[in-house]
Amino acid sequence: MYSQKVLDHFRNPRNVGRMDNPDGVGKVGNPVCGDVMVMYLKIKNDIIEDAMFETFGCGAAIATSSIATELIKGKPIHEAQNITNKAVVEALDGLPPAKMHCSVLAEEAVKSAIEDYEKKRNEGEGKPAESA
Amino acid sequence: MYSQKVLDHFRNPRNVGRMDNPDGVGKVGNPVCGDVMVMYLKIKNDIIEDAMFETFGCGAAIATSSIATELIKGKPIHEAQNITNKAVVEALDGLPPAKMHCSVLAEEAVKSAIEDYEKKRNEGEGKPAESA
Amino acid sequence: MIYLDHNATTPADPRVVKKMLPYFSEKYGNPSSVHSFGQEARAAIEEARHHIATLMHCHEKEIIFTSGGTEANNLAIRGTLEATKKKGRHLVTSSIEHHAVLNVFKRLEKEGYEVTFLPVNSDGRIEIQTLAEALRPDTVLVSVMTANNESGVMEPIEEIGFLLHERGILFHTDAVQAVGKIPLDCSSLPIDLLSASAHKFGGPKGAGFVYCRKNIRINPQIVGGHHEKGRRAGTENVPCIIGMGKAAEIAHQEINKEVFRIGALRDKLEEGILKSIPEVRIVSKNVLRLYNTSLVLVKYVEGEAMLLNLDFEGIEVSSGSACTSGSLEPSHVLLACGYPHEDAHGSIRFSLGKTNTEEEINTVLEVFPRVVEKLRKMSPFKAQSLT
Amino acid sequence: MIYLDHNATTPADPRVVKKMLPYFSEKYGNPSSVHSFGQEARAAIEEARHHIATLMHCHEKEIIFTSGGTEANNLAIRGTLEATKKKGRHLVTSSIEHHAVLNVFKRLEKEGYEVTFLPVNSDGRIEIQTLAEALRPDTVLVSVMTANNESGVMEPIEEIGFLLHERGILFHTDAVQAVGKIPLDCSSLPIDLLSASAHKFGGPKGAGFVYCRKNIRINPQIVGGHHEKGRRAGTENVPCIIGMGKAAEIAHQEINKEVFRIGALRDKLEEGILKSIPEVRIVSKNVLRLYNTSLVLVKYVEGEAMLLNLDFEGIEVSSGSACTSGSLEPSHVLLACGYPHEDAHGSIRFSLGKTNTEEEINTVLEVFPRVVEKLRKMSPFKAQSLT
Ligand SMILES: Cc1ncc(COP(=O)(O)O)c(C=O)c1O
Ligand SMILES: Cc1ncc(COP(=O)(O)O)c(C=O)c1O
Repeated sequence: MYSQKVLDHFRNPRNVGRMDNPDGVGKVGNPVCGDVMVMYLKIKNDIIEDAMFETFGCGAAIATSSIATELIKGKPIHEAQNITNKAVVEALDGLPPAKMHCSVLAEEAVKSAIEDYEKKRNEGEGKPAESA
Repeated sequence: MYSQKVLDHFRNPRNVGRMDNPDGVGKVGNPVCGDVMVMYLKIKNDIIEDAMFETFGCGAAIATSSIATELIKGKPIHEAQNITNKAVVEALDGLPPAKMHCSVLAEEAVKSAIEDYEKKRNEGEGKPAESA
Repeated sequence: MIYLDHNATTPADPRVVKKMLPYFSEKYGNPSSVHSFGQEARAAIEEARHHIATLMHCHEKEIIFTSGGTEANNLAIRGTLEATKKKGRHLVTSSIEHHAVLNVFKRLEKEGYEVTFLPVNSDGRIEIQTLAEALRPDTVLVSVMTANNESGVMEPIEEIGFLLHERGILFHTDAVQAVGKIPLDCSSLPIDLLSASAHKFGGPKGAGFVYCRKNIRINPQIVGGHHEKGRRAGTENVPCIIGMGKAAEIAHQEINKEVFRIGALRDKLEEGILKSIPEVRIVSKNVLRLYNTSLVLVKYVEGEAMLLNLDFEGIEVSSGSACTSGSLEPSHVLLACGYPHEDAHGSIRFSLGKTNTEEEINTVLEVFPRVVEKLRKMSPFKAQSLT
Repeated sequence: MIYLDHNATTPADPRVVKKMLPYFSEKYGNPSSVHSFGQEARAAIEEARHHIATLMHCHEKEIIFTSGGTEANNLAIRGTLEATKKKGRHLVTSSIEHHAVLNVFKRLEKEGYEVTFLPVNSDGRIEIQTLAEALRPDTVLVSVMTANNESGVMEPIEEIGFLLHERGILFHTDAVQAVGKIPLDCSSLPIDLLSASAHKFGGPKGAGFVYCRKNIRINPQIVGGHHEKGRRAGTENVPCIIGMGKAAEIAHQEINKEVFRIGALRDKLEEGILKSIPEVRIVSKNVLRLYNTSLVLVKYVEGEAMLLNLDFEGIEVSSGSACTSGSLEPSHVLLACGYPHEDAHGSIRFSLGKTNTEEEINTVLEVFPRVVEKLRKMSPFKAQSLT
């Protein structure tokens, strides 16, 4: 059912855990549907220096979260922002049709975390430091 | 499917063949239906001295013909006339439901042969010998 | 490997396979053949029918062979509806049936029947009062399973049957998870139709049966030759039917031996889990359940993720029902019992069988808490934080 | 024993049984189970599907597993009729189909379809012209068998298919007697649906398949879980499917080897019979037939009586079709070919297979004339006297 790559990322997920003081956080999904992903980013000079995740979900949900952090680490945010679920699926050597939505969730988690970072930065730029 | 008794009578049918100068002959069934029985009787003093048969038909048709000749040999005709298909079936330790009609055919063959004998006798009694 | 997925399928008992083996390449006759070689196969499947009738306390003629439990359910329900003289367009089933029953009723609904899908209480049981209220003058058939495949909960089929028979309504029960595991006596149970599947009780995949009470008319769903007295066409699966017969014979002799041993192992497993893992619960723990089944809800983690991690450690279990895999829906059984979606996603089913040992249970009790801990560490939800 | 009843059923090839064996008690996982143990069984049945697709020159997705040929016919015909968008109430089949097709159409007739049962010519073949004239604007589906089980006669399925495809009519062929015996190439044949059965070509009883051309919609006839991509529910019969796959692999490799050897034996048998027994005839002798089948009509004696006598001598054959046993009707195939009832009652079918040897044929040629002579002595009909 799952490729070796999926099983590997599920079994030994990379970059798992909650990040202290992240620069951006994206939370997507919903426990009713059975998948929740939280993506944490550390960003310096528009480069993603570190990425971590926490996921409640099936094997595919955990594997896509893991591979997504790998894919974006070290990348400029404008590149990471263009991550597609297709790229996630390819990096995992495929996903079963019923699990494709997990790759979409991973894409959304990355985008939402970057958005959060940009929102915070804009707020930080536009307002005096003490209001942050 | 068939009892040992049926198979035995089918394999080694008793009294098979055409009889020379029978006193009564009964022919029942019809090749279209797949079964034809001819029963030949030799009768002396109203006792069935000999019975023979020729049958075109399935295993059950041949076995019922054979057992029927056995059942009536040595019997007075008024007894043989009361032969039932049930008696034939019992004597064979049963028949499959789809083959029950063969036992009816055997009963009819016996009755028809006796009828033929009686008809001939009546004709013989009522008319001068030379007209026979 | 520690196999704890016996409700999905069981290994065929070696005695079963031994009995089947000559019928593939040696005594391979077609039971419909008139010659003695065919009749030898015929005699063997009739012997199998005898063993099944003995297990079920019914007459041989009341047993119709099928290719499995799903086909048995389809035949029992559709076949009698087509044949019954009582006209009526209302049917009743429960909302926790296996898909092999649920989808038959959904199809019938499309064809114009009205179907009531009965709710269950929080224990997962049909309440007689609820059923009684659902019945209508035009109700023709009710189907309620004997034991649920996910939770193991036993439904009150005896009470249900008596109620229905008073009203002249046909009663079918999907006993796929019960036959061979618990004694069922069709001569005294108020059941008209019952479905079973060989591979759930030590027989091979590819054979099942419908018990159809004498005088209940049933139309074949697969038509063709005059097999099974015109109730199911197709060359009989001789080896698998013989295997099912042997499995029935073994079950009949050994049912009582296994109940207590397996039940004790299951209880040990449940106690161990409750003791070592916080925030878990056993579904319908205090209700009459199959002695081999344990459905565990683990908070903050998802079922498949637990299943796969256990699989990595050589422990085979199921999350919800194996037969619904590929579906993203959480178990319809848990939802019907009133569990919220988020809890229903976190279910793991352990189902034990004959070959399981205490040692295996000890291993599971060592591994499972570790797996849950690992996954909870990855989870964005922590104790008391799930909303 | 000399087994000459291969059209009724064949022994499972020992290589087939060997391949199946581990899947009963060792690799017994449920292919729907998510764990690796279940996925191992899944991979094995997908490998079997691959072998079947290779044999049939089609795509794996076009193969739907069933429990046998009868179920395959039911699914192919009813399933597509339920799903097709082209509305129409007229169907066509032949009058020499197996009961597993005929009775599906009789059932459909009862449900409101109009069915034309096409006559065949005296050779037992459908004439294209007859078919063309039977077609109507509202004809939705035609089913004509690839090869007849009693006589071995091959129907002109290629011409039929081209005619039907021109008119957009679905074409199903019951290829139960052809698959594995002769090469069939679904990629070039104008066939939409085809049925097959494992036990007719060296596989086990209990498995069959429908080939369902891509883009042809088909409704499941057995509903339940989402097996076979929603086209046939029920836990897969893993060992039997694997066995069928192996039988397909063997057939694919060895078909060419066997055709000539078996064909020569069959021809020798026929020549010998014609030479040694007066007043016999071979049905459709000079028509394209399966190389393994010989249907012999013997005057003045009945088929079952010959069959049983041959059985006593250890020779297993069939009279008419094994699957209609229990019926008193003479073969509907012979009647359709125009033979009178009395001749049709006297039929014996020899059907050869891989394991048959020349020595066996010699024995038959020694025994069979004796059997006929014995029965003719008992018969009230003598040469030229049957009316
Ligand atoms: C309760 C129940 N009914 C029906 C079935 C279907 O039986 P089968 O797998 O033999 O088709 C199953 C198991 O899959 C089951 O657990
Ligand atoms: C032409 C034909 N179609 C269908 C069938 C039925 O196949 P099965 O016996 O696998 O149900 C048979 C054999 O019995 C057959 O010869």
